[in-house]
Amino acid sequence: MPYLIIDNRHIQVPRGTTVIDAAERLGIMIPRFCYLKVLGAVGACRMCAVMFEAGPVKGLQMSCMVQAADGMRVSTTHPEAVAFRRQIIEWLMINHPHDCPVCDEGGHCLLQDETISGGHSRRRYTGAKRTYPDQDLGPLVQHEMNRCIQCYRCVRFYQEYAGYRDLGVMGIASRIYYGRFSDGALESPFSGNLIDICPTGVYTDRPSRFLARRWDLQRADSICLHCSLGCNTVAGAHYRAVIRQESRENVRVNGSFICDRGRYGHAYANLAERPRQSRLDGEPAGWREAAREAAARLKRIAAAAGHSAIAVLGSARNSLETQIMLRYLSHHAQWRPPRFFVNGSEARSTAAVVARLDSRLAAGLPDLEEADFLLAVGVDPVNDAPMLALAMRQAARKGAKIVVLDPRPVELPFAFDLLSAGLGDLPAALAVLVKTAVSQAGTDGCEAQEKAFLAALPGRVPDEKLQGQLGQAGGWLAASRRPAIICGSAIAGPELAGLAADLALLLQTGKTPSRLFYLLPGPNAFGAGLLQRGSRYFPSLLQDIEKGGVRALLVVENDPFFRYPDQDRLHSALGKLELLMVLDYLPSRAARAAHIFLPGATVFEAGGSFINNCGLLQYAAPVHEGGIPLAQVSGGSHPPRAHAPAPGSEKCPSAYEALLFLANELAIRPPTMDASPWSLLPEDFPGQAELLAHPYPTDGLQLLPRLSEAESLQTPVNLPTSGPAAGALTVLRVEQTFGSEELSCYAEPLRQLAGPPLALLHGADADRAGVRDGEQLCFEIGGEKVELALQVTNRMAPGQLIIPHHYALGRAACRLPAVVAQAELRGLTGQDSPDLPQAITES
Amino acid sequence: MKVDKDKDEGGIINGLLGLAASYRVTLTQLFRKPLTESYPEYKRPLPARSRARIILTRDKAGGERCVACYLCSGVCPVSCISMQSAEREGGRRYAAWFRINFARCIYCGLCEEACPTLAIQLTPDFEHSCRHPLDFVAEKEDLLVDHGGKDGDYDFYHYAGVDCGEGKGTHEAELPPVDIKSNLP
Amino acid sequence: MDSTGLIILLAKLLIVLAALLTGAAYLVLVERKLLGRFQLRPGPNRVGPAGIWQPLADGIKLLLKEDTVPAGADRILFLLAPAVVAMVPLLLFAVIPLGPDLHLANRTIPLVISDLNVGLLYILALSSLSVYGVVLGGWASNSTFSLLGGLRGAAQMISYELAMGLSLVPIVMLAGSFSLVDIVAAQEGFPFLLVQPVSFVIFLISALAEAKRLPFDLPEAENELMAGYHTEYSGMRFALYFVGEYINMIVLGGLLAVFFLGGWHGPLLPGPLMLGLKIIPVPLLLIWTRATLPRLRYDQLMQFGWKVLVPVALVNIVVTGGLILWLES
Amino acid sequence: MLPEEIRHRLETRIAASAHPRELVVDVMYELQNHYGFLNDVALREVAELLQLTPLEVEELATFYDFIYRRPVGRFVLHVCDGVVCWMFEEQSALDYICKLLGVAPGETTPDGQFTVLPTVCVGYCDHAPAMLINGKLYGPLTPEFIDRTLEELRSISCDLVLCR
Amino acid sequence: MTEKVLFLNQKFDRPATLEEYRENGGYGALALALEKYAPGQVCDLVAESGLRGRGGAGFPTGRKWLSFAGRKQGPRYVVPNTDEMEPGTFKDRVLVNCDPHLVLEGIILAAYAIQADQGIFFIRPSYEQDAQLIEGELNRAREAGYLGKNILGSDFSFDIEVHRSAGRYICGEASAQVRAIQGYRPNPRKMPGLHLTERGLWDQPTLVNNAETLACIPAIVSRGPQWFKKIARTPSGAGTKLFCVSGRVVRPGCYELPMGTPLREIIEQEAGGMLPGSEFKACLPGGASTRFLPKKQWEVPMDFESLKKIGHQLGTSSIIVFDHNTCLVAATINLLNFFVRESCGWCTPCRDGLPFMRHLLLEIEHGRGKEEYIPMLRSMAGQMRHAYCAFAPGAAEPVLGLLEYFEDEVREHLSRGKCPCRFSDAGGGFRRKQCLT
Repeated sequence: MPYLIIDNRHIQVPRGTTVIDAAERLGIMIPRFCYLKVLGAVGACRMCAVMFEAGPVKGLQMSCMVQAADGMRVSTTHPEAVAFRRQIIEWLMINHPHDCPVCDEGGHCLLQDETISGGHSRRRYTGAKRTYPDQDLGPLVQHEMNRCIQCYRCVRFYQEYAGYRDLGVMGIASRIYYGRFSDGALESPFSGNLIDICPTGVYTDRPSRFLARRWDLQRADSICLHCSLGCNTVAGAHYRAVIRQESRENVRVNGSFICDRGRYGHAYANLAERPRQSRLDGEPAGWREAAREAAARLKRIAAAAGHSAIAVLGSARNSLETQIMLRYLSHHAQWRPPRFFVNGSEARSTAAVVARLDSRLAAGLPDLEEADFLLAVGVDPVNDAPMLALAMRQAARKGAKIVVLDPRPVELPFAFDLLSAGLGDLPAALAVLVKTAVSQAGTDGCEAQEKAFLAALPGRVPDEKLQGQLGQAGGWLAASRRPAIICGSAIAGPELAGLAADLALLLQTGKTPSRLFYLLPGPNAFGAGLLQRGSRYFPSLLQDIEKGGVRALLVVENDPFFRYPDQDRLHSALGKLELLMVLDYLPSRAARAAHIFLPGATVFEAGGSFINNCGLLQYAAPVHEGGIPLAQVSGGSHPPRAHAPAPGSEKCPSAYEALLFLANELAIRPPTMDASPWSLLPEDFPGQAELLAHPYPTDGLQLLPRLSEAESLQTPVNLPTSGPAAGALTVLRVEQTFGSEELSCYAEPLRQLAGPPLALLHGADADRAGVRDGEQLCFEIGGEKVELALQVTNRMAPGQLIIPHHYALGRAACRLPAVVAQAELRGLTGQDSPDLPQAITES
Repeated sequence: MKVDKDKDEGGIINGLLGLAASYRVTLTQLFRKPLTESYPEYKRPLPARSRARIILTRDKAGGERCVACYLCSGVCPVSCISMQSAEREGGRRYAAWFRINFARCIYCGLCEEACPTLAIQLTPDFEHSCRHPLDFVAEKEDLLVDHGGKDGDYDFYHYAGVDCGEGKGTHEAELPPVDIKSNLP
Repeated sequence: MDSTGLIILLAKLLIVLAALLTGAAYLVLVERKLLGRFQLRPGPNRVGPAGIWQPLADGIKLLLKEDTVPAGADRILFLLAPAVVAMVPLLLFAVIPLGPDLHLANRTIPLVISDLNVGLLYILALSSLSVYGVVLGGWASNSTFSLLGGLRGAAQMISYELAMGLSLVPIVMLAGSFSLVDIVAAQEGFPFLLVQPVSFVIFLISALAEAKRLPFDLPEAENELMAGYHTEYSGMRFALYFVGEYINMIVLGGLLAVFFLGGWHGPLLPGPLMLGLKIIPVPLLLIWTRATLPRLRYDQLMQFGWKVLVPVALVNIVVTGGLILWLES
Repeated sequence: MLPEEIRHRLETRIAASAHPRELVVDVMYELQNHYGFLNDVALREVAELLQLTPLEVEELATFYDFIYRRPVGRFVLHVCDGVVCWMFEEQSALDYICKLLGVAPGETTPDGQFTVLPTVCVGYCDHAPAMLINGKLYGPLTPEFIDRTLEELRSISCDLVLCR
Repeated sequence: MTEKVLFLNQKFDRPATLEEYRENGGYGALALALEKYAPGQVCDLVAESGLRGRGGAGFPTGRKWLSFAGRKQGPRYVVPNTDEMEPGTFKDRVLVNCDPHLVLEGIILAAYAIQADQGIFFIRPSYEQDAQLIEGELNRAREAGYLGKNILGSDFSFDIEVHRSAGRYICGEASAQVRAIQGYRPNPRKMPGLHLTERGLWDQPTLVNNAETLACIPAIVSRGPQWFKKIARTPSGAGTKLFCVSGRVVRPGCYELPMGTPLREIIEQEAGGMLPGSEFKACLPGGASTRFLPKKQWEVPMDFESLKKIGHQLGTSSIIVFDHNTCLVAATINLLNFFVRESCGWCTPCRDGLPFMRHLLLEIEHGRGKEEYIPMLRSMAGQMRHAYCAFAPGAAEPVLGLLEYFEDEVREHLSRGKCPCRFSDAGGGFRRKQCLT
C-alpha cells in the first residue's frame, strides 16, 4: 500500500493506483482529457501534468502515467505544472471552433470547464483554424469533427473497450480524424457512450440535438427498464418530455456505460399517441370517475360470482411497489393471486431462477469481468442484454476463454467459441460440458449425492461435432480458476436455469469458485418471481376466463397481446370478460380493448424500485411531473400563454397510487396510514426487515432468498436430448438489440437501426427447403401473411427457424408459438405435409 | 455613547449653526427653478445603451441572429426568458419559439451581456404599458426587428466554425477542410 | 342647552371639521408641492391647473381602492386602529379657542367648541390615546414590519409625551389655569414665547416626535420597515392614517399658537384669522424640516428624549417656578 | 477486381503468417501497385484479405505517406524538402518541377505520367538536392538534370517500379 | 590512417560481396561466439566495450541486452532499425550499401546474445533499392548456413525477414516501430513501468537496435571489447562512428572516424572544408533534432559526453553545415515543417504545439513578428520536453539552439520587419536566399 503526499495531504492507496486516481480520492481533480479510469492511461493529452517533488520519480510528469509509490511528494499547484497545463490548453484551443453557443455539449463540456478554470481567455495564435468534414454516424450520434481535441478517448472506448471496429482514427499529425470509413450508422450498440466520453462536443446526442441545455434539464437518478440488468442512468426531462438519458456510474452494476437501447429507449414516455385520458366503456371520463366505477363493478362481480372471479395480471415491468400492492390487494380482496407473466415458459424460468439463485453463486456484471472462463448458455448477449456483452468483452480482454452454447448465430465483439446446439439439446449439451469438466478436474471432496447427480447426467449428445466441442470446452472449464456460467431465460425453459445452478454448485464443491449469472425477461422479473409464488400462470387463467370462472381481469402495465402466441384465442377470451380493466402508459392493444382504462405514469414520472437479474433492488427516482410534452401542446410554435392545464394533461397517478385508490374504494385499508409499500411486504420476502428500516437504499440492496443446502442439486436429471422429430423446425422467437423490446421499440431512432426483420435458417435446412439467402418468404398463419427476408447462415444450429420479436411484425408474428414441434407446425400453416417447403412458401 | 461624545465636540452652538446652515441650504433650493423635464410633452433622447425593451436583432443578410443557446435564459435572474431551440434546414440552430415575459423582466441587461451572437439587445424604448399582464408576454415575432441594432456588422456564424450549408472552412480565419486521403505528406 | 345653542354648536363643528379636513387635504398637496420644489421638481401638476385637484383625485382613488385585511390579522382592531388615529387630532381641536366671544343677536357665542376647564389635561390625555392607533394598527396587521413600526411608535410617543407634558407645566403656572381660553386670555399682553422660549422649543420638538414626522419618523422608516405600522393598510383606511397625520400638523400649529403665540390675540385682524395666520407657519416649518433633516438613529432618538428634553423641561419648571415666586414675593 | 494470381499469392502469404496483420503494409503496396493507387475498392480488398474492417486499413493507409489514397501518375516524384536539400535549392527544385510539368504539388500531369509530391528527407543528403522517383534516388538536382531525367522517364515504356 | 570497423570492406562503387566479406574475416565472430561464448557472455562483451546506441539516444547497448536475462519465455525478436528518416542522416544507407553482411552478422550475434528467434529488418520506403539488396544477401547468407535452422551446426536457429515500411519518421521510434511491424498505427505507446524488452512485438521481449550499432558487434566479439573501446580518441567514447556530413561543404558524405574526432577536423579535413564562397556559420551536430552549434564551439570532440557537456547532443552524428548566407530562422522553419508534418498526432505538444511554434517563426520570418514571440517560443520549446516521446523534444532543439546562439538574428527579423536575406542565383543553378549582412 503506497503512502504518498499530494498537495501536502497524506494518502495511502492500493498498489497499482495511478497518482491521478490517488489525487481524486483526496478530492483533488487533476485536469485531464485522455484519461478515463475505465479506459486506463495513455498519456496522450499531457493535461494531467503535476510536479513530483520527492520520491522515486522526479520533475514534471503526467499523473496518469505514474503509479503511486512510497515517499512520493506531489504538487498539483506547482507553478511549472500550472504553466504547462495552461500551455496545453492553449495548444488545444488553437483549432477549436468558436461555437459553444450552438454546441450541445456547452454547459457540461470538460474542455469548456478546463479552459475557463485554467484561465485561458486570450487567443495568441493568429493563424487560421483547421476544419474537417463531418460524417453521418447514424440516428444516434451527431459528428462535429471541428471541435475535436484528439484525446483518443472515443477510439479507445470504441475499439479497445467495446470491441467494435468501424470507428477509428485516421490521418496523421494535426490532421488526425476520428470517424468511420464512410458515412453510415455506427455498428456498436454502445455508441451512445461516445457522447458521454467525449470531453467536448465531437459526438453529441442526436435525438435530443438542440433541444435543451444540461442546466435546464430536470435530472434524476433512474434505472434502465429495457432489460433485466438494471443499469443505472440519469434521465433528463425538459418541457415535460424526457429527452436524454445518460449513464450513471455504479461499480456494482453497469460500471460507467450503458447500451444504446437503454440510452435511447425512453421515447415511449413522450409518445404523442400515449394514452393520457381515462376511458369508461370507450368514452373519455375523469380519472376518479373511472376508478370509482371500476371499484363498483368489481364489487358487483365479486358479489355476483364470488371473489375468485376476479384475476389480476401484473408484469415484469411493474415497479416492485406496484407488484407488492397487486399482491396485497388481491390477497385481501380474496381475488386470485396475481400473475406477472403472459408467457408460461418465462414464468417458470423466472420461478426457477428465483428459487435457485443464492448469494453463494450470484455474480454481478463486474464479477463476470473478472472471470477467466465464461460459459454462456441460451444467451445472445448483444441482443438480449447488450451490457452483458460489454462485461464479457472485458473478461475476454483480460484473457478469459469464452464459450457460448446457443442455437442462434451469436455475434460478439470479441473472440469466442460458439457451440451451436438446438434449443432442445441445450440442457443436455450443458450437462455434457460440465460433466466433462468436473470429471477432468477430479471429483475429490464430492459427497455421494453429488457423485450420484454427476453420474446421472447424460454423457453424450447426438451431434458428434458438438460432442467434440463440448469436450474441448469442458477441458477449458476444468482448467479455469474463476469460471462463471451465464444462463438466459429468453428462449430456454426452466430446466436450463435449474441445471445451470446445479452445475455452478457442483463446480463450487469441486473447489472452483464458480459464479452464476442469469438473464431474466424484464426489468423487475425478479420481483415478479419473488411475488408470484403460489400463483399459476397466465395460460391457465385464460382457460378459466373461457370457462367463465373468471369474469373480471385487472391488467396493470402489461399487454398480453404483445407476446401471447395465440392472438385469436386471447382476443375471444378477453371478449368474454365482464370487466377488462387496464392500467398502462403504453398505447397497447389491451389498452384499446379495455372496458375501463386508466392512464398510468412511467418510471420517469412515478419512480419506483426494481430488482435486477442479480437480485439487487434499486430505486429509480421520479424525474419530472409528466403531462403532455410542451412540443405536442404547442405543435412546434410557441406554447400557449395561459396557465390552464391542457386537456388530458392532468398528472397521472402511478400504478401504485391507482391501486391504493382502488383498495380504499374497496374498503381494504393498508395497515399504516402512510401506506409505505414496504409495510405491505409479505413476511417471507427476503430483505423485508432491512427494507422497512431503510426504505430506499441509495446504493441498492441485495435481495436474495436464503437457500438451504438441501435445496441444491434438485433438477430432475432425465433431460431431453433431442428436439422435435427430424424434418421439423423449432421456431425460435428471439430478442433483437433494437426493435423487439416492449418499451424501446417505440423509439424512432432505434427502429431505424433495427432495420427490417429477418428470418434465419441453417444452410442445410434452406437447401432442403430449396430457399436461398435474401429471398423474401411469406408465412401464412391463420390467414394472415407475414413477409420476412430470409438469411441463411451456417453459424446457427440446424433445425431451427429464428424470427425476431419485431415491432414491424405486428400481431401476426406474435402468433408463432415459441417452440413448435412438427405437428404443431403443420397445424400452424394449415397444411398437412410435414415437409419444410409447405411450411415456408415463397412469396 | 462614544459616538455622541465625539459628535458633541463642536458644542451646542456649532450644532445649532450647522442646523441653521442646512435649513438655509434647503430654503435656497426652494426658490430655484425646477429641473424637471415634463415627460410626455418633452422626450429626452436616451443613450443607445439605455436598458429598456428587449429586441432580437438580425444579421446583415437578414437572418435571425439568435442561435437559441439558452445563455440568456440561463443568466436571467428572474427567469423571464424561455425558448426552444431547433435546427433549421442547412444545420443552423435557431429558436423555434422565444418568449420574454416583460412583466417579470427587470431590465438588468444580463441577457445582453451573455448573448454570444449579439442577438438579444436592450433598447432605450421604455414606453410600453398594458392593461393585462399576459399582454406583456412577448413572442419571437414581437421581439424580432429587421436591423442589427448595436454592432450590426457582427455575424456569429462567420466565426463559429460550424457548417450551415456554406461548407466547412469557408468562414473567417478557417483553413479548407482537411482531406485525410490527400497524397501530400 | 337650548336648540339654538345646539344648532350653533353643530354649525361650529361643521365649520371646524370642514376647515380641518380641507386644510389637511390641501396640506398634503402643499407638502408634495413644497417638497418637490425643495428637490428642484415641480411637484404634482397634472390634475387641474398646478395640480390643485390632486387631493380630490387622491381621495377618489383611495376611496375606490380595495379595502384589504391581511390573513391572520385581528380583524376588529385592524379596522378600528386607523379611526383612532384620525379621530384624536379632530377631537383635540375641540378645546382650541378660535377667537374672542362673538356677540350676535344678544347671544354670546364663544368661538371655541368647548371651553373645558381642564382643556390642557384633555389635550395630554387625547394625545396619549393616539398611541393606541399606532400600536394597535401595528399589532393587528399580523406583519413583522407593522409590529416593529407599532413598537417603535409606542416607545417614541410615550417617551416624548413626557417631555411635552413637562414643557406645558410652566405655561399652566404662568396662566394659572388649565383652560385653554384662560391661557389665551393670559397672553393678552405678551405671548408666552417671550417668557418661555425653552418650553416652546421643547414642545415643538416633542410635538414633532408625537406627529412621527421627520426627523422622528422611525415608526414608518421606509427603507427599513416598508411603511411601519400601516404597511398592511390599503384604500381609505390607509388614507385615514394620513388624514390623522395632517390634521395633527394643523392641530399642532393651533396648540403652539395657543400656548406660546398668544392664540387669537393680534393686531388688526379678527381672532380666527389671526389664529389661522399663526397656525399656518407651523406645518410649513414641519415640511421644511422634513426636506432638511435626516432621520435619527433609534438610540439617538431615545437618548435625546430622555437625557436632554426631559431634564431640560424639569429644570425649566424649577426655574420658572423660582422666578414666579421671586416675582411674586 | 484483383487478378486471381495476385489474390492467390497474397492469400498464401497471409495463410502462412503467424500474425496476418503484420502483412498489411505489404498487401497495401501490392494492391497499390496493381491499381496504381489504393482506391476504395482496393482498400476494401485489403480489408477482406486480412479480415480487417475497411476502417482499420484506412487508419493505416492515411497514416503513411507512401500509400496513395488519391490517383497518382505513372511516376511519383517525391521531391525532398529536408533541410539539406532546402539549403541548396530553397524550394526551387520543387517549384521548377511544378512549373515544368504545369502542376501544383500533389497534382498529376494531365497525361497521367507524373505526380509531384514534396517529401521529407529521402536520405540522399550527400547528393542534395535530391528526389525519389518510384523508389529510385536522383541527385544532385539541377535544372538540366531534371529536364534530362524527366525526358528519359517519359521515353521508358515499362514501369520503373521499385516502391510506390 | 585510423582503424576501420565498419567500412573495412568499402568498395565505393558497389557493396562488398559475401566472399569479400568472408575474406576479411567475416562471420568469424559468429563462429567464435557460437563456439566459445554463451549468450550471456556476448552481452557482457558488448557491455564491456562501452558501445552506445547509434540511433540517436545513445543508450548503452550492453545494458539493454543484459535486461533480457530472466524475461518471459516464448519467441523473442530482434528489430534492426534502418528507418533513419531524420533530415541529414544517411549513414545506414551507406553502411548497408557498403557491407551488408557486416550488418547481418551483427544482427545474428545480437539474436544469439538475447536468444531471439526472429529478426525483422525494418526499412524505410525510400531505401527500396537497399531492401532488395538485403533480401538478396539474406538468401546468400541462408545458403551459406549463417541463417535458418541450426546456424553453423549449433543448436541456435534464427532467421531474418525484411519489413518494408510505408514512410513516416515516427516509425523510427522503437515502440512505434514495433507497432508498425504488427500492423497497427505506429504511435509510440508506453505502458507505465513496462519496456519493449519485456513486452514488445506480439507482447514478447523485443530488441530494437540501430543497424550501425549492430554492425559494431562482430568487431567487438572478434577483436575484443578493449580494443574496440580504445579506438576512440576520447576516453568517454568507444569505437568508431559514421559521421554524415552534408550541407555546404566540398565533399558531403559519410565518414567513419573514431569517436571523439573534433568537429572542425571532420568538416575541414574529411569533408574538404566549406564550399568556395561559403563561411561556416553553424551546424547541426547530430541531425535535425539537435541544436545549432555555432563556430565558437566547433573544436568540440564528437562523442556523447563531450557534446553533452557543452549543451549539445551527438544524436545520429549527422553534421549539417550551414553557411553564412543561410537564414537560420528559415532553416528552423524548414526543420519544424518537417516535424509538424511527421508528428504522429498522439500527444498535444507535438501535434498542436509544433504548428504553433512554426506559425510564430513564420510570422517572424515574414516580418510580422512581435517582441513577445521570442519568450513565447522559448517557453513553448521548453515545454516540449514533457511530450510523450522524444520526437517533440527533438523538434524543439533547433528552436532552442536558434534562440540560444542566434537570438540576434531573430531580433534582426523583428527590427527590420522582414527577413534580412534576399534571393540570388547560387548553388546548383537554383535561386537561393542570401543574407545581406
